[in-house]
Formats: sequence, C-alpha cells, structure tokens
Amino acid sequence: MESVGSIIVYSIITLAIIVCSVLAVTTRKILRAATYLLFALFATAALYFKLDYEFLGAVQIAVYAGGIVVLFVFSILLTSKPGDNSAKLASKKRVLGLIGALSMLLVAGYSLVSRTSFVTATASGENPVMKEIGAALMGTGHGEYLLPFEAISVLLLACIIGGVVIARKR
Amino acid sequence: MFSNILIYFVIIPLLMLGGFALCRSDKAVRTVAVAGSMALLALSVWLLVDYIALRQAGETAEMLYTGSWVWFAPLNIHLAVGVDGVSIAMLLLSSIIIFAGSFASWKIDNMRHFFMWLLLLSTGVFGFFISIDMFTMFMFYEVALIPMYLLIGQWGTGRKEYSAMKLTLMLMGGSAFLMLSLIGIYFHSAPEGGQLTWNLLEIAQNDSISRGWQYFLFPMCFVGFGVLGAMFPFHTWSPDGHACAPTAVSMLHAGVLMKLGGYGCFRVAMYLMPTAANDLAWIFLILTGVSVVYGAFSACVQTDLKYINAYSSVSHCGMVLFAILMLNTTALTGAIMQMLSHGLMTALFFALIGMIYGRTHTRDIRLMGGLMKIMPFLGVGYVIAGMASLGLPGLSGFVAEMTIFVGSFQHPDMFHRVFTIVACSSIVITAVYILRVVGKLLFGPVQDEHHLSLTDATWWERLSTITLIVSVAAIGCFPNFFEWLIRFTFSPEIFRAIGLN
Amino acid sequence: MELTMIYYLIPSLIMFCCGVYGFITRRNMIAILISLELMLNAVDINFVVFNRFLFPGEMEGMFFTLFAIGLAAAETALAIAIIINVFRVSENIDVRDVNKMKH
Amino acid sequence: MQPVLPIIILALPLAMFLVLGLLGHKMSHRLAGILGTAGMGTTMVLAYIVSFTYFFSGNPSFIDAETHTRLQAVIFNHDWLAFTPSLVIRLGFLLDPISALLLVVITTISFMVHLYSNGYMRDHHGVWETGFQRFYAFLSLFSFSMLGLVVATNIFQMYIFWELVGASSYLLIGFYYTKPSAVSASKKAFIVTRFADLGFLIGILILSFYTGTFNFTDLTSVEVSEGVYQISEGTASSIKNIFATSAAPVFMGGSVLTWALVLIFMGGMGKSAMMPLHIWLPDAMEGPTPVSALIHAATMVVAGVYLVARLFPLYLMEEMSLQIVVVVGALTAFYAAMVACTQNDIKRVLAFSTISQIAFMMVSLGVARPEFHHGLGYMASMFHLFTHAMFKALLFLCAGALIHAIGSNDYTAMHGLRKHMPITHITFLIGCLAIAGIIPFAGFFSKDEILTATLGHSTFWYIWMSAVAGLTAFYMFRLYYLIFWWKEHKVPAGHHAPHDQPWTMTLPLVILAVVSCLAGFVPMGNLVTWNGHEMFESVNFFTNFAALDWSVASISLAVAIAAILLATVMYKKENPLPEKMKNLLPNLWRWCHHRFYWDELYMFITHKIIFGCISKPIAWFDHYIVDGAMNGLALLTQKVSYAIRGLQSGNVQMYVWYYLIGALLLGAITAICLI
Amino acid sequence: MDYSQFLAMRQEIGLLIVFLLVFLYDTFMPKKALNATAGFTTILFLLFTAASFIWGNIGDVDAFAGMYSTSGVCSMIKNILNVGVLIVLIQSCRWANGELMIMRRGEFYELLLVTLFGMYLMISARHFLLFVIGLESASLPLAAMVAFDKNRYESHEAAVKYMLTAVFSSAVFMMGLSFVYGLSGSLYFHDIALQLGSSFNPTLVVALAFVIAGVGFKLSLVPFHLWTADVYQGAPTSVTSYLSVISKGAAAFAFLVILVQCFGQFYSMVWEWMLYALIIATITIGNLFAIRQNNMKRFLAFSSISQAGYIMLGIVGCNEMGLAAMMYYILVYIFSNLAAFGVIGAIENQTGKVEMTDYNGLSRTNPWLACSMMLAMFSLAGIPPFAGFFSKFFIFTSAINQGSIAIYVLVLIALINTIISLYYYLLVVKAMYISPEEPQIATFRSACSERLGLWITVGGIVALGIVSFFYDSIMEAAAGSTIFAFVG
Repeated sequence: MESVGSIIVYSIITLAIIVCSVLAVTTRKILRAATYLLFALFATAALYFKLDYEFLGAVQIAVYAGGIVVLFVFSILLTSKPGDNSAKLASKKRVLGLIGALSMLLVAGYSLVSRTSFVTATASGENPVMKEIGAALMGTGHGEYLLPFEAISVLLLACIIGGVVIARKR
Repeated sequence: MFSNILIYFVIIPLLMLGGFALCRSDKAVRTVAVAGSMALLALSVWLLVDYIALRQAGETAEMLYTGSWVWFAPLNIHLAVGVDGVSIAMLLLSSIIIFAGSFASWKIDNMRHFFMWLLLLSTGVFGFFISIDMFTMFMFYEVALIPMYLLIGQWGTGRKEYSAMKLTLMLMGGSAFLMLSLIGIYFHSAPEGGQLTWNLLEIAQNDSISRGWQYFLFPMCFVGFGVLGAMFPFHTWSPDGHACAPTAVSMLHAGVLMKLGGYGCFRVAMYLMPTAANDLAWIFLILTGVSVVYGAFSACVQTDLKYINAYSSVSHCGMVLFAILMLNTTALTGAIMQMLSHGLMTALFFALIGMIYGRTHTRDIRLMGGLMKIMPFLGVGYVIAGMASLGLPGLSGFVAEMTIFVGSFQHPDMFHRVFTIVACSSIVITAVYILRVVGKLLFGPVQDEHHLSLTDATWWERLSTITLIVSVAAIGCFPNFFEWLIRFTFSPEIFRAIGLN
Repeated sequence: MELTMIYYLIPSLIMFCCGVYGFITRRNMIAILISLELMLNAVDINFVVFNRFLFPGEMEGMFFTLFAIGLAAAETALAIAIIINVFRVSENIDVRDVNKMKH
Repeated sequence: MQPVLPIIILALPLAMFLVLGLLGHKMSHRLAGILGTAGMGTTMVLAYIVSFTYFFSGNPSFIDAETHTRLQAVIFNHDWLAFTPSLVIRLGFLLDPISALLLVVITTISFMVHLYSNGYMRDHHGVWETGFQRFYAFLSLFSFSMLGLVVATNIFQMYIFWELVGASSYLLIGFYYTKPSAVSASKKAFIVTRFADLGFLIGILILSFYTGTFNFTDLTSVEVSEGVYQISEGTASSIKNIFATSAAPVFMGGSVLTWALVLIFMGGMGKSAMMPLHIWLPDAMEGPTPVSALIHAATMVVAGVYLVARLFPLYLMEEMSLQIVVVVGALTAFYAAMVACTQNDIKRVLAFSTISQIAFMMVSLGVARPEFHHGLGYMASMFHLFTHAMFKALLFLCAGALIHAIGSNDYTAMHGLRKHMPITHITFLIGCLAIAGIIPFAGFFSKDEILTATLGHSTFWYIWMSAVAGLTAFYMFRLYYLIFWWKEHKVPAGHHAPHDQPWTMTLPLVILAVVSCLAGFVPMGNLVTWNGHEMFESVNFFTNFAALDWSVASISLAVAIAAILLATVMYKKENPLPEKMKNLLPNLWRWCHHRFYWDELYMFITHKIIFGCISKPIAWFDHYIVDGAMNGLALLTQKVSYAIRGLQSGNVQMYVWYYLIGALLLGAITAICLI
Repeated sequence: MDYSQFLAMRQEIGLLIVFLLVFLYDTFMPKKALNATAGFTTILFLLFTAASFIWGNIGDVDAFAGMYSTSGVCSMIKNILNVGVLIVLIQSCRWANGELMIMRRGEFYELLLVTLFGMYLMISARHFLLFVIGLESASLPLAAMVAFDKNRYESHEAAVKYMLTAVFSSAVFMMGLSFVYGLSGSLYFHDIALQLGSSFNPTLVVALAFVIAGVGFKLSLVPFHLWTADVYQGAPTSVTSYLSVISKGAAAFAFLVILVQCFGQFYSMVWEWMLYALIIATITIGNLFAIRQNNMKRFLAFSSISQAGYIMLGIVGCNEMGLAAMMYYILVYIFSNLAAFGVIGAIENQTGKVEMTDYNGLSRTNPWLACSMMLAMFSLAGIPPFAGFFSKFFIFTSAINQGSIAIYVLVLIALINTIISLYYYLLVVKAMYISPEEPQIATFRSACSERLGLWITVGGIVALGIVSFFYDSIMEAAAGSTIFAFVG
C-alpha cells in the first residue's frame, strides 16, 4: 500500500509529464515548446528521484535540461525570430499524426497491459550506491560497462568532428 | 580436367573470345571466327566418330566421356560433364550452325563485338549440352540467354529494343521457375540423410523425389524450359525476337537456343521426375498440341518473312515438346530428330531471309516477288528450306515428323492418339504457309523493279547456305544413323519415364 | 492504492506518443527535434521503470538510460548542426519545404 | 534376280536429277536434253528387261508354275528408318504383276516425254526455253519418285515417294514460275494433295498401330520362300481379325479397319483427283504439256488407283470401303465427263477426261470381287491403267504439238488443222478412237472389261458407267472436230501456217499411236490379276478378242458409235446445233462450264473459313490476347509503379509515418495471427 | 577487471589506430602534406586490411563477460567490409582531392572510419547497449558525411532526412529494446535468449517488431526504407556508395545475429513470417520504384533496396548455409554495386552528369566505362558467369534449404521479381549500348584511382563467382560458427 504522499507526488509528476509533453508538441510558439520540453525533462528527473535513481536524476537535469535544452534555445534563436508562430496545422496532417500516435498508444499499450507482471509489479530495491555505479562503469565483468563507455567516447568524438565540419562555413 | 575432350567445347569458344578481344581488324576477326568454328565443327565430328566407335565396342554406360570436378564443395556443386547420343547430336547441330552463322555474318558492323557476344552465347550453348550437373547446366543456360539482348538490341532491326527486352524478360521469367525447381530437385535429390547432389545421373539413380514433390516441381521445370521451347502461351517472345534479330542471331537462336528448351525438358524434367511426367503429361500435351496447330495457323496470315518462320518455329518446337511428352522411345527419338531438323532448317531459313533482306531491305512478302529469277541461288535454297519445313522426304523434316507421329501414335491411350492426329494436321497447314510464301516471294512477276539490279549470293553466303542444306539432306537421307545415335538414351532401362508408361 | 509498474509505463508511453504526434505534425525542424527528445526520454523512463520494478538487483536499465542520455545529446548536437546548415542554405527550416527529392 | 538392275533403275533417274540439277546450268541445253533422254532411255530398257524377266522368264521366284500364280518378289529391302523393331521404313524393290506393269508404263511414257520435250521446249526458231536443264532435272526427279512409288515394299516407302511425286509435280506445274496462274496452280495442286496425304498418313498410322507393320507383304501375302510372297486372303483376314479384336473395333459407326482404308483411299483420291479433291488437276494444266502428259495423265494420277490395288486384299475385307471407292469413282466419272463436254481449253478437256478415266479404274477396282471371274475388275482396272496411259499420253502430246504450233490452248484458235498437221491429226484421231472405245483400239478392250466387271457387280452402276463411256466418246470427238475440222482460220500475214513438228516430237506421237492401236491385245488377264492367278490356260494375240463378252461389248460399242455420230452431227461443220443445245438447258450448261463451282467452293473454304475464320482470328488472338497479356503484365507493373510513387512523397514526416505504421502493423498483425 | 580483454578486439583496435593516425596526420601535418591525405589513408587502410586478413581471426572469443564476441565469421564479415571500404577509398580519391574538399578531406576519412568502427561494434556486440552505440556510431557520423557537398542543396536535404529518420528509428528501436529488457531483465543476447524461454506473448511480438524496424531501417527494408532514395541521391557519390554497400552489409549481419541469438527460439512462430512479409514488400516495392528512375544514384538506391530483400533471404533460412550465402551475397554485392558507383562517380566527377539519359551512347565514347557498368548491371541482375548469379543462386538455395512450401512461394516471388530487376538493369545497358541517340558524354580519360577501382571491382565481378575459393572459405567459416546454437 502506497503512502498518500507518494501517490500525490506521483500524480503531480505524471500530470506534469503528460501535460508538458502534450503542450510541447501542440504549442504554436517554438520557444514555448522548448520550455515545455524542459519541464517534461524536469518531471522525468523527478520521476527518477522518486524511483530512487538519484544519480540518474542528476544526470538528467545536468545533461538534458542543462545541456540539450540550452542547445535548443540557442538554435531556435538562431533560426527564427522570436514571436514567430508556426502556421495552423492542416487537418490532414493532424489526423495522420493522431492516427500514428494513437495506434502506437494502442498497440504498445495493449502489449504492456496484456503482460500481467507489468501490471502487477511493485517497486523494490534501493538507490544504487555511487561507488557501485562507478565500479560498474569501469568494470569489464558481467553488468559492467567499460566497453560501451569507451565506444561512446569514440562516438562523441566523431559527433564533434561531424558537427564541426558541418557547422564550418566553407 | 583438360584431358576430357568435352571441356574443349567450352574452352575453344572462350579462346575465341580472347582472340576477338585481341583482334584489331575485321579480317582478323573473320579469321578467328572461321578457324574457331571449324575447330568446333571438327571437334564435334571427331567426338561423334569416337562415340560411335566406343558404343560399337560395347560401351554401355549411360553417358560417356564423363568427368566431374568439384566446384563449390559445400553445396556439392561440380563441373560435371558427359555426353550421350542426344547431346552429341546437339553439339553437332550447334557447331554446324555456328559455322554457318559465322559465314552468314561476314559483313556485319562492329564485327568484333558482334562475334564476342555470339561466342559468349555459343559458350553457353555448348556448356549446356555437355553438362550433367544441374547447376552448371543452369548457369550455361543463362549465359546463353543474355547475349541475345545485346545482339538483338545492337545489331537488330525494327522494334529491336522492345523485342530484345521482351525476349530477355520472358526467357528469364522461364528461368525463374526453372531455378526454383532445380533447387527443389537438389533438396530432394537423395534419400533422407544422403548426400544431396546436382548430378543428373546420380539423382536419377537415387530416385528419391516423392510423388508430391514431383507434382510440384515438374510443372515448374517443364514450363521453365518450355518458355525457351516456345510453348503456348509463352511463345510470344519468339516472333518479335526473331523478327528483329540479326541473321546469325536468328539462326543461332532458332537453331540452337530454342533446342535448349526441349533438351532441358527431357534431360531434367522428364528424366528426373518420371512419375509426374507420366501423370501430368496431359496438361502439357494440350498446350503443346495447341502450339503445333496454333503456330501453323498463325504463320498462315503473317506478311513478314521472319514472323512466318518464327511462328513456324513455334509449331515445330511445339512438336518437339509434344513428342517428348509422349514418353515412348520412338516419339522421344523423333523429338530429338525434330530438334536437329528444325535447328538446321530454320537456321537455313533465317540465313536466307537475312541474305534476302540484306538485298531488298524489306521482309514484307507483299512487296517482293519473282526473286527466283533475280537470285536463283537464294531462291533454290529457300525452296529447299521450305520443302524441308513442310516435310518433304529426303530432307530432315520428314523423318523427324514421321518419327514423332508414328511414335506418338503408338501411345496406348486414346487421348494421346487423338492429339497426335491433331498435330498431324499441321503438315497441311505448314504446306499452306510455306507454299504461300514461296509463291509470293520467289515466283510470279517481279514486284519491285529496283530488285532487278540485285545480285545473287556471295561465296560466303553460299558456303553458309550449302553447309546447312547438306546437313538437312544428310539427316533426311540417312535417318537410321541418327536414330541409332539417339535411341540408346531412350531405352526404357535408362529413361525410366518410359518404363512407367 | 498500489502504484504498480503500469502507472509509470503509461505516462511514458503517452510521452512517446506525443513525440510521435509532434514529429508527424510539426513544421519547424527544431520542433521535430523536440518531439524526438520526448520520444527518447520516454524510452529512458521505460528502462528505469523496468529496472526498478522488475529487476531491482541490477543496474542494466539505469546504465542504458545513462548512455542513452549521452547518445541523445550527441544526436541533438549533430542534428542541430545540420538544421542550422540547412537554414544557412535556404533561410527556412520548414520541414515541408525539404522535399526537392521525391518519387 | 540380282538387285543390280533394279537399283540402277532407281538410281539412274536420281543421278540424272542430281547431275542436271547441280551442273545443268553449266551445260549446253542440247547436252542436257540428250543426257536426260539417254538416261531415261537406258532406264526404260532396264525396266523392260526387269519387267519381261518377271513376266516371262518363268523363274520360280516370280511364278508358281504349278498353280499358275504370279508371286511377289522382294528384290532388295534396305532398312532406312527404324521407328520400333517392327515398324521399320525400308527402301526396297517389290516386283509383282502391278509393279512390273507400272515400270513399263512409267518408263515408256517418261522416255517418250523426254524425247518429245527436246522439241517442245524450244520455240519455232529453235531457241531453248529458259530453265530447259531444270525441266529435265525435274522430269528425272519425277521419274525416280514414281518408280520408287510403284516398287515400294512397304506403305511408308510408298508414302515417301508419294510425297516426292507430289513435290516434283509441284515443281513441274510451276515450271513457268513467273506466271502467277502457274504458281497458284502448283500451290493448289500441292496443298490439295497434301490434304489428302494427311488422310493417307493417318490411315497408315492407324493401320500400323494395330498391325505393327508397314510391309505390304505382311499385310496382304504369305511368304512362300525367302523374299518371295504370294497374295493371300488369309493374311488380309487375319489383319481384319486384329482390328476386330482390338480395344475399340468400331469408331463412329465404321470399323477401325474401314476407317484406316478409307483414309488411305483419301490419299489416293487426292493424287488421282477424285471428287471432291479433283480441283487441282485441271489447274495443273498450267505446266508444260509434256508434263501434263507424263504426270497428269499417265503416271502420277493413277497412283491412287495403284494404291488401292496394292492394298486390294485388305479392301476386300471391308465391303464398305469398296463401296465408297465405287461411289466416289462413279460420281467422279460422270461429273468429269459432263464438265469435259463444255470446256474450251483442250488441255482442260483432256484433264477432265483423265479424271473421268481414272474414275473408271477406281470403279473397276471397287466392283472387283474374287468370286466374279477371279476379280475381273482388278485386272480391268490395271489394264485400263495401262492402255489409258498410252492413249492419254498420246492425246496430250498431240495437244502439245497443237499448242506449240498455234501458241494457244483454246480450240477456238485452232479449227481445221487437219491439212496443216496431218501426222498430228492422224495420231490424235487414233487416240480419240482408243478412248472412245472403238474396236480394235486399246481403250475398247480395257473399257469393255471394266463394264463387264461392273455389270457383274451391279446393273445400276453398269448403266451409269456405260453412259459415262458414251459421254467420253462424245466429248472427245467434239474436241477432235473442233480442232481439226470446222472452219479454218486465216493465217495472218507474216506468219507461217501451222505445220507438223520436228521428229523429236512426232516420233513419240507415232510410237504411242501404234501402241494405242495394239495395246488392247495384250493378254492382261494372264499377267495382272489380283492374286496373281493366271486367267487363261494359254494365250495368243487374239486372246482378249476371243474372251470378249459380246453382250456387253456390243452395247458399249453401240453407245460409243452413237455418241460419235452425235458429235459428228453437231461439230463437224459450223452449225447452230451446239448453241441450241446450250440454250435448251442453260443452267446445266453453265454449271458444267463452271465445273459445278467446285473451285469457288474451295476458294470460299480456304479464304473465308480457313484464313478468315481461323488463321486471322488466331493471329489476332495471338497478338492481342496472348501477347497482349504479356505486354499487359509489363504495363501493369509500370502502372503500379506510377500508382505507388506517392509513397515516396519527399516529406520526411510521411516517411516516419509509414515507418511507424509499418512497424505497428508488423507487430499487431503477427500478434493477432498468433494469438 | 581484466583490461587484456581489449586484445580480443584486434580489428577494432587496429581500425582505431588507423583513425587516430589519420586524425593526427590531418591535424598536425603542414597544409601542403594534406593533399596526400587521401593516399595516406588509403595506404594505411590497405595495410590495415591486409593485417586484418592475416591476424584478424583469433577464433571464437567472448570478451567483457559476453558483451563482445568475435569469431571466424565475425572477422570474416569485417574483412569483407574492409575490402569494400578500401575500394570506396580508392574510388573516392579523386573526389576527396577536389577543390571543394580541401577543408574537409581529413574529416571525411575520420568520419568514415568511425562509422566503420560502429559497424564493427554492431557485428560483434552481444549486448544491446553496445549494439546501440555501434548503431549510432554507424549512422550519426554518416549524417554528417551525407551533408558534405556543401554546394548542393540536395546534400543538405538528404542529411536532414537521414538525421531525422535515423533518430526516430533509433527511438523506436530503443522502445522495443526497453520491452525486451522488461521481459527478460537483461541486455546480454545470451541472457535474453535464456530468460525469454520459448513462450511468447504480444509484448514480445511488438518488441520484436520494433527491433526489426530499427535494424530494418539500416538495411532499408520496406516500409522503413523511405529515406534511402533521397539520401542516396543527395549524398556525395562516394558517400552513397559507402552507404549502399558497407552499412548495409554490416546491418544485415547484425540483424541475423540479433534475430538468431536473442530470438532464435521464436523463429518459426514469429519472425519467420515477419521476414516473409518484409522480404516480399522490400523486393517488390524496391523494384517497382526502380523502374521509373532516371537519376542513376536514385535508381541504384531503389535497386539496393530490392537487393536488401535478397540479402534477407539468407536470414530467413536461419542456418549456416544461409549465413554463408548472405555473407557471400554481401561480398559480391559490394563489388557489383561499387563497380556501378565507380562508373557513376567517374562520370559525375568529370561531367557532373548523373541522369540515365546522359548515358545514352556511352559505349561509343567511353567503351570501358560502359563495359564496367554493364558488367556491374549484369552482376546485380544475377546473370552468369558474373558473380551476382552465384550469389543469387546460393542465397535462393540456402533459403529453400529450410524446406517448407511457404519458402518456395517466397523464393518464387523473389525470382519473379528478378525479372523486373533485370528489366531496369537492362535499361541502363540499353541506354549505353543500344540507344541510337547522340552520346551526351564526350570521351575522357578517368583518373588513375578511378580506373584502379574499376579494375578491382570488375575483376571481382568476374572472379568471385567462377573461383569457388571465396564461397568455400566463407562457407567454411560459417559452418564453424556457433551463432545458430539457440535456434529452436
């Protein structure tokens, strides 16, 4: 049995996630969309905290909210004048979008609901200790991620190179 | 590997290909072509003689000169060769026609490339006839198909692009079915747990394709080869293709390539799947019977010389498949004789048509007439070809058709005999269209006075024509020899389908 | 009331669907990118939730999310670079106008 | 007998054909003519030797002296093509009464024609016709084929040479190939006979399927010693038994054997120009006249008769088949005679007369029964074949001489030539008398035998055939008078008057005239009978005369004379009688003149039905349906390709939409299917 | 913590060394020396390829607790890709040395090598996290490469389309992965297979569909293919050729590994049928679109889509024979397609023309180019004696090896599609050899590197099939692989 506080926190977070997501994709002001995204990401971080993944929540705030959204805002400012509203949607597009989104919801939702263990499972376990996280990140055994860590570093280097070469004017 | 004589049937054309690549002048190309085709002719004659000697010495193996060299070991694919009388007959036919075809294209544009493609085609043809491994067989089969596209497309006339494309696609469509059925045969080529094989002889020996699978694979195999054999209703590539092809290509195509279809039908479809062949023969019998009559009737109203011959080929090749389906020794022998005969005479036809077309620049029989007076040699050649086609005794058509008719009529089933009579009726229709075209083209008054200044055949054209006429007459006059050569393959012990009948 | 796993999964799924909807309907390429972020984020939530509810003894889901955040960052950076590039060329980042090549 | 002579008989004409055909254009015309004639002369001598040896040597392999029965001797028989161990086409030489007789006939007429053509095939100034060598080559080819046909030991050999004579006939009819009428005539001849041959072939197939043999000797005779056979009804009836005990002995109301025999007879009908397959023969007169004499009067056209005679014991087994032969023959005889009365072209008249006379032979075969005078009809038929060959060749050669002199086939251009061309006149008259059946000319005896045999079978057909005989006499003399009597044409200035021809042409006329006078006295009854049995104990020059049945002979003689008188009255001088007769029965005359519109009917069938209703629709079907289906497939692919191009809209949002829907469908459908 | 496990990754490490050397060369060498970057990289890569052939195969080794695995087959497919990349490098020399590329030459090579590294990871990854990183490494830098032609608008458009769809696709893919994780509790392939057991449920099916969609995107299977044509057309030719062969080859192999190793036990129930549908759609739609194309690159894009369908036939058989046939097919496809792109690139570099109509009468002005193109087309169409025939034949054989009637029908459909494909391949041949129109392209002499590339590819087209060594050794490697241990 969940405590009332937990349920209230849960409700707020969930509501924030849903509302912000919906608004992020429906608002006609692009800068607002970025802002709603930011809130959605914050809400996600809150969810992580609620699920006792504090490290992850911190990373979420730092990288996503702190990094990516800033990037978005910069690029929005670079590519459009503030106050630019996007034109009203063609209904055909909207219908297609709704069909896509709802069928996704239906199919994936059904597949989740149909699995009893998904419906009934309750949270357990504890917040992973920072030391464990560090060890796992640098370890080579089962459940340890040195190799992906190295691999993603190469990827990030490549992305930097790619970003540079594209962004360069000539 | 190189001690096997059969390999040289592939090696010589390949050497010729290399030779052409090095040639710098038309003269050199001709030299290589003539030398090579003579070598092939000599080789096949030598093979014939040697084969007869071996057989007379009491050699009773199903195939002689067999050799087998591993190619793709994991799939047990071999380069397996071997010949029996039928293959030898086909090899002889091919080399004669290539010989004649070389002379018939004495003055073609862009000669080097022309001959390169032609020889690639020949490689495929020879390879097909010497192979007894289904994979290599199929490979050579396809090798023979594709050069047609360029040969027709580049050197053809009329709606050549359309025709070349249609021909290639339809034949490839056939080979799609064929490929599937060959692979299917492979996976049923040995009893459970046995070593699967592509080798025709081994598959026949294992006899492990169940009845159900035969029912599934046989029609695909037969249709696959049947498309090349111009079986109704898959024949429409033939008229257009032949009409647009250059002379030597028409010769080779109608003369040899269409034989690949019939040959494949009996060598693979009937030979490996005798049960289905017996049970399903009636379906194809109807189709081929229709081919025979239908082709002949269609030929009656055509006005283009090549179309007439193309439809007549449909009729004659239909006869080949028709006879193959009769599944008795005589009819099958007749089918092979018909292949030989049709190959030679239709090559002769197309050679002559090409030569006439080269002079008059039209193939419409309504625009020509009285050519006999202007070019007597070609005219006489044409009459002889026509007579061979309508089955005049002493020329090859007669012996082939009679063997087929007599053989088919020996079938114990009434249905087959009635269809034989239907097929027989083609001899009348054939006479109608042959005489119609001979009458319009060669006889009567000269239609176009420009034609009066035309010349008769040149020496190379004569050589080409005479080679073919002599061959046609040789079969027509000494059929027993060819019959003897072929018959062994169709003894009931070897050709199981006959035994099941 | 027990907050079972499905209570977490469904919001995440809705988030994902919002992303899908946004991708298909938005015109501004950056808005599309925002939608993509939503989708990626939804995936992250899924991993975390599964990890917490079903397999609390391990950290696989959490680590996947950790790396996925990094990947998302890299993707966004590169995508924004490309979009800005397009903006330089055509002064326009309406995705509907990016259809010179078709059929 | 050693096979050397027979082989040479066959090989020589073939060699001549090859030599003249391949090298002819390098030779002078004269050399070619001499070579051809000499070759044929040699062949004739050899054939005479062989034939006389057969008839008169008394060799035990040719005649059974005790039973006075002539035997069949297979001189050689070489395998040519083995279909199955039992069904083998052999090329051989069968010597028996009819083949020996035909050897003589063919070589004689052929030699005469070779000789005659030396003169005929050039114009008045001695300039050779173009293709003279070719002409001789074809003649040799024909002779070879015809000889091969008559000596065939098996039915397939016969079929082979049957086709070859057809082809050489085609070549010779179309000799003047620049003339469209000649081309179409040759085409017609070939195709009509080819159609008949289809029946022949099917007949052979049926016969061989049940009996397992092609050999005549297996079908109709028993072997008495090696290579020597005797005609036997027993063999034929055992063949009949094979059919009767087969799985399906009856087919559409007739026994299968009957069907086989009738189909084989159909082949004979084609070659022998029996109605309704006769239409090619009148047109075949487009060929050079010597050719008409050789092929279309004396030899090839009797092949049908020969075929039936060859299989006669089998025909005897099936009454119905013989009935059919009689009916077809009788109708044809009458029809042809009617038509002959109204034609203008002398060769046409002769052609119809030929049809009529061959029909006589057919009828005669059809009425022959062993129980009536040892198969008198059979003998009569062969006898008539022999005599007819002589006098009809004579008539044709005379006609040739006339045409050569006048330059036209139409007798209206001739009239009154008896003074200018006396030799031709006399020989033609002899021919007419012979065909009209005036004693003692050849035709009288043979026709008389036929009528006797017919009477022995059925009175109705006897009266019918007698009437035809009368018609024969009438139209022949009509022709005779119109050519040689009547009002003479004026010779236009600057032209020579018509005159007799060089010796090469007159000599054959004279020889044949003499033969026509004497041939009737040949004691055929002792030489040629259906089972080889000699009819007379002993023979002398007057045997035939003595054996006449005067009750029949006098009537037929009377009919003939009456007919001739009628012709004399009507045509000796120009008078209005013919015109009156014509106006009396205008429709009959018109139908006869237009040959009862057979040609038009055939035209309708071939052009409207075969071409218009079968070939054209098939070609249409092929082009638009079969080919159209293939092109349609290609077009469909193309169309579909265009129809779905919207998928690649260029809009990235649509791309992901399809992506998403695709993925969802993939999952959803699989899930639904599985659960 | 056993860092020596990195030694199992010889090929990856070798590749990274090449990458670093190029990076250092490009960063620190004087400007003049930069002209030699292309040659330097090519030679370096040649050495690496050779070394990889010689020392690359260390047998079956699992490292990082099963996260990474290499085996004979893995090193073989990497070597095959290396050969392809080497050819691409040779062919792109002229383009890379061009004016436009002065500033970006080194970056081009660096990105290319990183994407190759990503593909290596895809091939060897036995853990989904590593796999995803590999997948992203193989696609994100490519997006940058697609945008390399700064002067062409199409290049940017292509980059946008590629980028957006790639990210979308990876989101869907990861969604599927999250489901898989939820079901099995692990991202190790081996554990997933163990945990999933053999019972299936809708969640799994949907997850599988998402996973297939994600990898199918890389392979450009219909309906996940729509980016392909636009990107191929827009990207610089060298990048297109790289994209069309190398990335496809790696994805195909990885696809097989994932399906077999994680979901092997669901083969006959679930994904066999999914693959049937995808294969039929891919081959047919690819062909139908290819018929109409005039732009050669776009044309080859659609052709490559249908080729991907044929490659999938090797997976659908789900056995060693299929693996071998697939790898062989990839090898042959690399040579054939690169020959075609070689010609296109040579002509584009010289004249800037890429339309099929520009190729009219090419055989008269540039017979060797036309001949190479024709051979490439024949090989792609599967005409013997060129290698394409053998690869097609073997892949059909391996598929039919599975034995059900359904697979016969599938193969029949594929075979019928070869007729359509033959049609459009012949259209190119027709333009070059048959079309009577005036040649659009004047006679020219292509650069040494281009000719070298063409010689290699044409040589491959001719030799790969006839010489059985290649297939035999691939088959030998495949037969020894343990990939199929889990197939149920």
